[in-house]
Amino acid sequence: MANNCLIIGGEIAALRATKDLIAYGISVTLVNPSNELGKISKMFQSGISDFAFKKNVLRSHLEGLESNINLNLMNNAQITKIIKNQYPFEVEITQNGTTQNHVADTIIIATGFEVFNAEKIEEYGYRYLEGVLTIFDLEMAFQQQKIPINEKTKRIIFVLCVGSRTLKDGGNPDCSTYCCSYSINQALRIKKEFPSIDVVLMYMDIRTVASHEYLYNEARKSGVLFIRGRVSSIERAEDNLITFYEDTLADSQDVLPADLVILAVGGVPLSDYDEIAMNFGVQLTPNRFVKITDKPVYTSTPGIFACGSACDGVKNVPQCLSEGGAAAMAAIQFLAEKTEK
Amino acid sequence: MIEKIGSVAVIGGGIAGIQASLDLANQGFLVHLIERNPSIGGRMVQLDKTFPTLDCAMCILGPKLVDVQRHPNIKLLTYCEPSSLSGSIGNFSLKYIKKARYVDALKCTGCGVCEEKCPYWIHDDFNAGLTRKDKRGRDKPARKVISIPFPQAVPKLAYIQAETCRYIQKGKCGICQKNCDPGAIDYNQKDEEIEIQIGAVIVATGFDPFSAEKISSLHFGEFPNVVTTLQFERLLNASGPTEGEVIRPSDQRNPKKIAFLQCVGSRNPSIDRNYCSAACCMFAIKEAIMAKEHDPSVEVYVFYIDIRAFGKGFEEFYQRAIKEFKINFIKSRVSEIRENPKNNNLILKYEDFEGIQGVTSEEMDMVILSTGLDPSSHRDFLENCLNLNLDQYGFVITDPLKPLETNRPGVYVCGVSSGPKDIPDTVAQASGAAAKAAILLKDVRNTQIEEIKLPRPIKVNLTDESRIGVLICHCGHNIASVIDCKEVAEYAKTFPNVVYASDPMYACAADTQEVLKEAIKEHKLNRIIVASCTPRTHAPLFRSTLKEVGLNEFLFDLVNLREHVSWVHSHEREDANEKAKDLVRGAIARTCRLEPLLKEKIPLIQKALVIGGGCAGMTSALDISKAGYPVYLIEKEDQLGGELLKIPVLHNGMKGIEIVEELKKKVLNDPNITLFTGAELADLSGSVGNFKGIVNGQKIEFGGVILATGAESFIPSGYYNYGKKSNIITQKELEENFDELDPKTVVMIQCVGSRESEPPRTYCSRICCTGAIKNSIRLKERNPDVNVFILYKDIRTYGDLEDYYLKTRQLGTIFIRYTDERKPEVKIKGTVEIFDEMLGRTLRINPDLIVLSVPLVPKPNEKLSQMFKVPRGSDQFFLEAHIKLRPIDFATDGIFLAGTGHYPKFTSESIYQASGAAVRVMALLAPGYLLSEGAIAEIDQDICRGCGRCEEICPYKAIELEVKAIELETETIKTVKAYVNPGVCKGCGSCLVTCPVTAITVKHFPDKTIEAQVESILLKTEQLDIKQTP
Amino acid sequence: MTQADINLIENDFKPTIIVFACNWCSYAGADLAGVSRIQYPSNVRIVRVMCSGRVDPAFILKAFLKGADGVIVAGCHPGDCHYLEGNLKAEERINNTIKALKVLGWEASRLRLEWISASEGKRFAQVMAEFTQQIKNLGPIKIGINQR
Amino acid sequence: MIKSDTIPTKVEISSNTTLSIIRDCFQCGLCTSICPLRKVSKYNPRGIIHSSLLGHSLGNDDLTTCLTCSQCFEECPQEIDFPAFIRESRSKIVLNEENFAHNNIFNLLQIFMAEMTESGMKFSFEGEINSESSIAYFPGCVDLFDQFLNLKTVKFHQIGQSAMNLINKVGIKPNLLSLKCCGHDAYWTGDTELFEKIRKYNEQIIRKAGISTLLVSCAECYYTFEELYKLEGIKIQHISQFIDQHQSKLEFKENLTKVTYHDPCRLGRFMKEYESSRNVLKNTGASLIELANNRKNAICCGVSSWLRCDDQSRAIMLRKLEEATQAVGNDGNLVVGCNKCYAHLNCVLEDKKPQHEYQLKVKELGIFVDELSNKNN
Repeated sequence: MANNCLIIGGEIAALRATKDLIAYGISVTLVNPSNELGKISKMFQSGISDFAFKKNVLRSHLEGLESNINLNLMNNAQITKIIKNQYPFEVEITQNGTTQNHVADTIIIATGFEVFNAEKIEEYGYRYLEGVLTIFDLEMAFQQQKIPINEKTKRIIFVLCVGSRTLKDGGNPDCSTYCCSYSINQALRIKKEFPSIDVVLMYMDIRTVASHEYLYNEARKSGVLFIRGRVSSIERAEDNLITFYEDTLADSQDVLPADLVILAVGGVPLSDYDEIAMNFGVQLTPNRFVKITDKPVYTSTPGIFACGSACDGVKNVPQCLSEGGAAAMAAIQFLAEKTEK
Repeated sequence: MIEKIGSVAVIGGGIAGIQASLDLANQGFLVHLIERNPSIGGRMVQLDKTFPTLDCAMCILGPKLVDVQRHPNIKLLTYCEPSSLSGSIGNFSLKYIKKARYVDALKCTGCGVCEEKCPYWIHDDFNAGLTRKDKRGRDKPARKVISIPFPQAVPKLAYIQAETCRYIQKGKCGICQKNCDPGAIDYNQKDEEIEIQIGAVIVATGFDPFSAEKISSLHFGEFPNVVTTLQFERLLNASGPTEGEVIRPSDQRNPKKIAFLQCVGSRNPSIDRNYCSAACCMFAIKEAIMAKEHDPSVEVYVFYIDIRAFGKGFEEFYQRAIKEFKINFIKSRVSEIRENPKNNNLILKYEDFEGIQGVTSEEMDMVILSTGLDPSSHRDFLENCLNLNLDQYGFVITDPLKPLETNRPGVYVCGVSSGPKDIPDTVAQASGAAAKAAILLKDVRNTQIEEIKLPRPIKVNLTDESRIGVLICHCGHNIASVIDCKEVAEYAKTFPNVVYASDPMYACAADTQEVLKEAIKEHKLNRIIVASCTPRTHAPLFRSTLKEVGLNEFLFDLVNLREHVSWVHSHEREDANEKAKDLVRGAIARTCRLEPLLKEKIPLIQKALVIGGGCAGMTSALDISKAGYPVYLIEKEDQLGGELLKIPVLHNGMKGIEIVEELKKKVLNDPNITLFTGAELADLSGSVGNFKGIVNGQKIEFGGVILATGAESFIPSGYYNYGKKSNIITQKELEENFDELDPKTVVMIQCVGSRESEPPRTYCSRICCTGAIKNSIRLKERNPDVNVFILYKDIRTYGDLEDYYLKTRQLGTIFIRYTDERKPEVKIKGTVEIFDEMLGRTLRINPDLIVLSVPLVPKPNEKLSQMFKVPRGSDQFFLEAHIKLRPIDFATDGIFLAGTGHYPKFTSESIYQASGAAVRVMALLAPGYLLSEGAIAEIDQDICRGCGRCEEICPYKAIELEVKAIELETETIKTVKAYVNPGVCKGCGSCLVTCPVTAITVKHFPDKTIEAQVESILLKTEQLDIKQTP
Repeated sequence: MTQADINLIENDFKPTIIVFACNWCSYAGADLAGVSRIQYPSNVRIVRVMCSGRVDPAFILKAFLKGADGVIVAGCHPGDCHYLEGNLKAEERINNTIKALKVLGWEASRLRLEWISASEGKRFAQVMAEFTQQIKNLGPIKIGINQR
Repeated sequence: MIKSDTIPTKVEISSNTTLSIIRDCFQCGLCTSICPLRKVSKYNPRGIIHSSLLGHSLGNDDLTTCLTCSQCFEECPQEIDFPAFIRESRSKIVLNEENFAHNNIFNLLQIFMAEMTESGMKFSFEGEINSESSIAYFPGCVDLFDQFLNLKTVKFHQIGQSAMNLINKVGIKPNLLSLKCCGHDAYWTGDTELFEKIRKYNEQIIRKAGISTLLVSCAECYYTFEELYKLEGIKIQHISQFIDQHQSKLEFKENLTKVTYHDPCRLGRFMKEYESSRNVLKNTGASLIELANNRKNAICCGVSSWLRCDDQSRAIMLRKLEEATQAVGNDGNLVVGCNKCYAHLNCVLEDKKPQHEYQLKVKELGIFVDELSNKNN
């Protein structure tokens, strides 16, 4: 019975698909480019209100996964060569130097996205100016309880759309969907813990879709300030940072000093989508994400499915979960068709 | 107490009379300027160029003539002879005869047609009697019976010489009346006697050139090619009979060899005219240079006794004549002139010292006699009518300490009437006389003049449409003969903005002015264009008409169709008409863009500051305080007196210390004068009318400043071993210890450290010749046996100082001349060697005393020059605004100059210059406010970026830079903004062109008006949108 | 330049010449030429300015563009200037403009600076006549309004 | 406040060539905040785009203030060419003459040159030239600047002379082309008709000269000939590129001067040529210290096409001098590769002193290198 599925990726979408498939008894080979599962998803756990961020979603997915017999987990592994790009697919996988061929009846691409490297925007001075962090650095700090806030911090500015909605600096022309909610979420956490600090969010459009709107309302109620203007440059003054922007709604001053500037970095497509696309003959969207046909999760090559941030654009957590499940079901249906013949 | 009258009669319309009238009228006194000739201008107006600057006389005198003509406080009484003066100081009554001109002043437009048509000629005294050649080559008088004295005459009216007019004498001819369109000729005009009440009289009768016929050996009037300097001046002048071409009267050929004979009628005891006329040396040098400029190939000789180039800039002018223009100066007096019958050349016999010995003769094409200044023609009027005391030559006797006052209180004198002098001294004296009169009548200022009441001004704001009235003047047929005035008027009417157009016969006639006023009211005109003659003389006339009807005087433009079109294009009628239309169209475009302007009244501080407590400073301070204005007097030393303290006895016997004591007493107990001794002015700020400064820590404010910083004698170290031996001293040291010294043989050396080839002391220090002669007389009078030798280059005892020169020679002082090439030498042993060119060999004298005559050098004035931003000449003395006509003013307004700080001079000269400077301050302070020019520059504070280029370029320092902080979006920057001081700006526009960001505009002449005018002249109507672009 | 010469200028091209005359000297010189009835060609159009230092090179270029065939800037002799140094500034600017026109490869001789004093009526007429003849020889300008 | 009735019912954006440039803008405000003018004035490119899209016509002030330095286009997330939009709008209306500095004399000179049918500018420099050479050199309007900017310390003629020296030093005898002004200012102030006229003439002369490379000193000429002219087959080279190419042939005196470099907008942001000048300066042995804002972030020198030299532009110039002084101190050199920047910065240096105390020298690249390079090796 054709029941072998190759899943590429290691984040929430891949885990969801894997969980569904192995629960259905399909043996899954999970090729995870990074050294641990859920490296990026880990960043999406803490949420002030679990309403938007279901707590311990990641933990519930990782529980008992590795020990499952149907799962063949290969960390630090990549698909290095595609030998046959139709059913039954044959690929070459290398892991820690050793390569092996693998035949798979169906493939799910769930490689996720790459975090935009904020250094590419010189004007923001990331890594060069002390006090400029990304939202993920802040999340790390929260998780390791080494929050860089002390009694001297008077104001923290969140800069949105860093590396998203831009044709410049190698950014992602589309919207990265998660940064608005993510940043507001962090802003709320800071505001709750340090009410005296002035938290400002510089935005172009607040896109807290569906239930995440709650976060936006909550933030405004708790005194987070929202300024509509895109920050053009950040400079270091003696003891704080100066952000230059235009407040497009008010004819006010365009300079705002701050002690911490948090860059809401978006996601850009993984550079290796190109090989996957070429080898598997999978079409890509103009922005170089995997192209989905009119049926969700179906790629242009039959038998190959895609879900999560790999396809069509960067997604937030709920979207990744639902797409993971959908990809699993599609794979099962495909396998079922194959086994009938 | 007799009741004083606030008006003054100025007798004599020459440069002296003009200057005195203006100085008084500007202070609010009514002035009756009485001139016996048909036009004012006096001698100066006959000159072509003036020394030492070679300015054209008409260029610098013209504006003053126009100022006098249109000054509301001056009554111009030309062609009038004063007949009697009665009454006493402050309240005189003067009768004068208004000679009949036989021309109606209101109707005559000065068009000159009558002069053209008149067939009879008379002696042309304006051109100094030069004659013209008639068809058959005979010499004929050159002036018509009816004529306008000269093209720029003020008033520009014709006059008829009654004695020679056919109609008046015999009732025949009358051609001029027939040809006079405005009908201004009126043969039955009669002389009238008029009486006026005045408070003071200023005599400025001037002089006539000495009539050279009196010296028969010069054959003036007999040999045609012997002319006077005034005649030669007329030959040189571009508007003279020969249009500036120097020709010989005998055969109209250009002379190739010219000789000037100096001292004709001066320094000549045989015809009892011993005084030196002071000005003829420089006059001759100037004419020699002009002759060379006209024709560089001409050879010019000047036969002289001493070249008396003593004034400021004169010596340098004399050196230029020698070095640059190669004029031969021969120190010898021509004894006899003979004529070569074949070619009317003139053979001169004279004794030549330098060249071959003995008497030689030289054939010249032309001889010019430097006739002296002779006041005698006014003798009987001055003595009998004004009962003034005159000296034997006819000059009014004056006291050296009161050079401007006569024996009759309330009657003042200035100019050549009180002694021979040239124009700068005349102008200074005229102002001084005006000061004395102003002080006398200070309580009745502004009482005689009537304020012209102006109606409520018509409101004209920029946005409403221009409604233009155009007048195309026929000017009789001067314009109409070439231009079809009616057609041009019709053409003007075709323009949308022109709502009224007419072509009057005489736009400037009084009746047309009334018609214009009616038209303005009826058609609600807000712009006026008159196409007639030159705006320089007629614009003020039309402007006052506009003012009388309430329209702003700047909404006016005048197109010159007469001088610039009809008179110069009479043969190209069709082109001339097209040009007329172009010019009128240009004016329309310009007038559409004119804006109403107001002359701002800027309040000023009615206090004065005098720097320098010498004789000049004290005189100025006293005069100003007597005129009613508080004065601050600052003296650097600890006590007043200055250089005069160091001169025990003056040349006229007066004691220096006595003069100072008298002045000091008056200054000390004059409550109006605040004295600071041992003090200096610090950090001056502000400009004319509103100066601020600090002296001894005290803040003072003042409106006008007089610099009287004085001069001190030069220390001749390095000259003739001075300082090496005790018996080599300067004249000053001789005077200081005159009593201790009893020398047997004295050698005085002149020009020690002065008249040098390199600046700063290239000048002649004017007073050292007289100083040396004074000391020689004192030595001789004390001990007749003392031998006194004076080694000199030129003895420059000008004017009545010549008497002292005569006296010292009579006492036996020996004069030996030396030249720069062979200067005397003072050996270490003390002997003096000198080459005597008369004897042709070197003399050796061993005197027991050597006295060096050293020049005066200015007291340190570097700091003041920078503080007041007033320049210093290459001779380090202060540099006045104009050497000739404004010797006591600076280019920067509100700052004046007096005393030896201007140039070395005698005490009496310092005194009248000090009074002159005082009247300038009075004229400045009298109105209590300053009137801005109206058409001045304005800087837009937003656009200006403070680069400072306009401040650098402004000749009047009218632009000041101010540091301002400007709020910009995210930073405030320190920036500089320039702004124009309305009181000082003259509106020349140089700053506008240098401004890189076009932030400056000049009112009345902004860029857009000039560009619009040029554009509309060039583009025919259909290509043009005349209306005011937004 | 006698009377006859002026009438002899025969070829039919009629240049237009703009003269920027300073109010105190050159304009007065033009008046004197008028008073003395000295004839000169009628192609000259005089624009009165307070000082030759007031004339901006932009006026000159605009005049040429609007169709002037020749431009003269007339001012007082050095030292005579009513505003002390206006004429010296004018000399500097006009020489610069002439140099600029030469750089452009244009007939810079169509622009000229003249010193004319109040008593030089005859010289004013001479300068006008001689300049008009010089412009006649150069012919009409080949730029601006004429060319369109 | 925009009254409702003023909004035009149907704004035809896509078909309108000018508005289509700014059609993609999503009003993020980055251009306004990065614009150098925004630091010193209320200038608001985003606001201008916004009101234009609503159909309002732009006033003279809005159009003449923009320096067209393209810093906004460089950073705009939607790659909107605001300078091109400004240029197109300028060509729609006649700019008010008062906004041009120096009484608009340079614009008049351009019109003058355009009208003169048959000749370009005559240059005279010492140094050998060869009219058949395949390399041509054009210095720009240097001589005209000398006549009308009358700066005391600067002779623009020297720009051409130094370039000639350098060209001869590397052993080349250039063909000194007599072109008209390249027309950059006419193009950028919207007078496209005038620009076309000048371009036609210049192109004809360049083609007739049969050259392979056209060497220019001024960044604006380099951009204009490269981008706006149709000169296929002819390589346009800026002086910095030329020296960089012939580095080896030049020898330099021992030189310790500290130098910093200003990237002219037309050379840097427009033509993306940042490195050539830097290589040249490093090669002279001088120690090159970068300005705080350099390469693509370099701040404009303050004025473009002689428009509106006012408080704001001077504030920008002073900021540039401040940056340079902080980089190399008062005795250092600020080197620029463009005749215009050279003119503007030297002009503000000669302003009255209470304004500022900057004493550093502003030098044109060619002159700086010529002074340092000694004999031809």
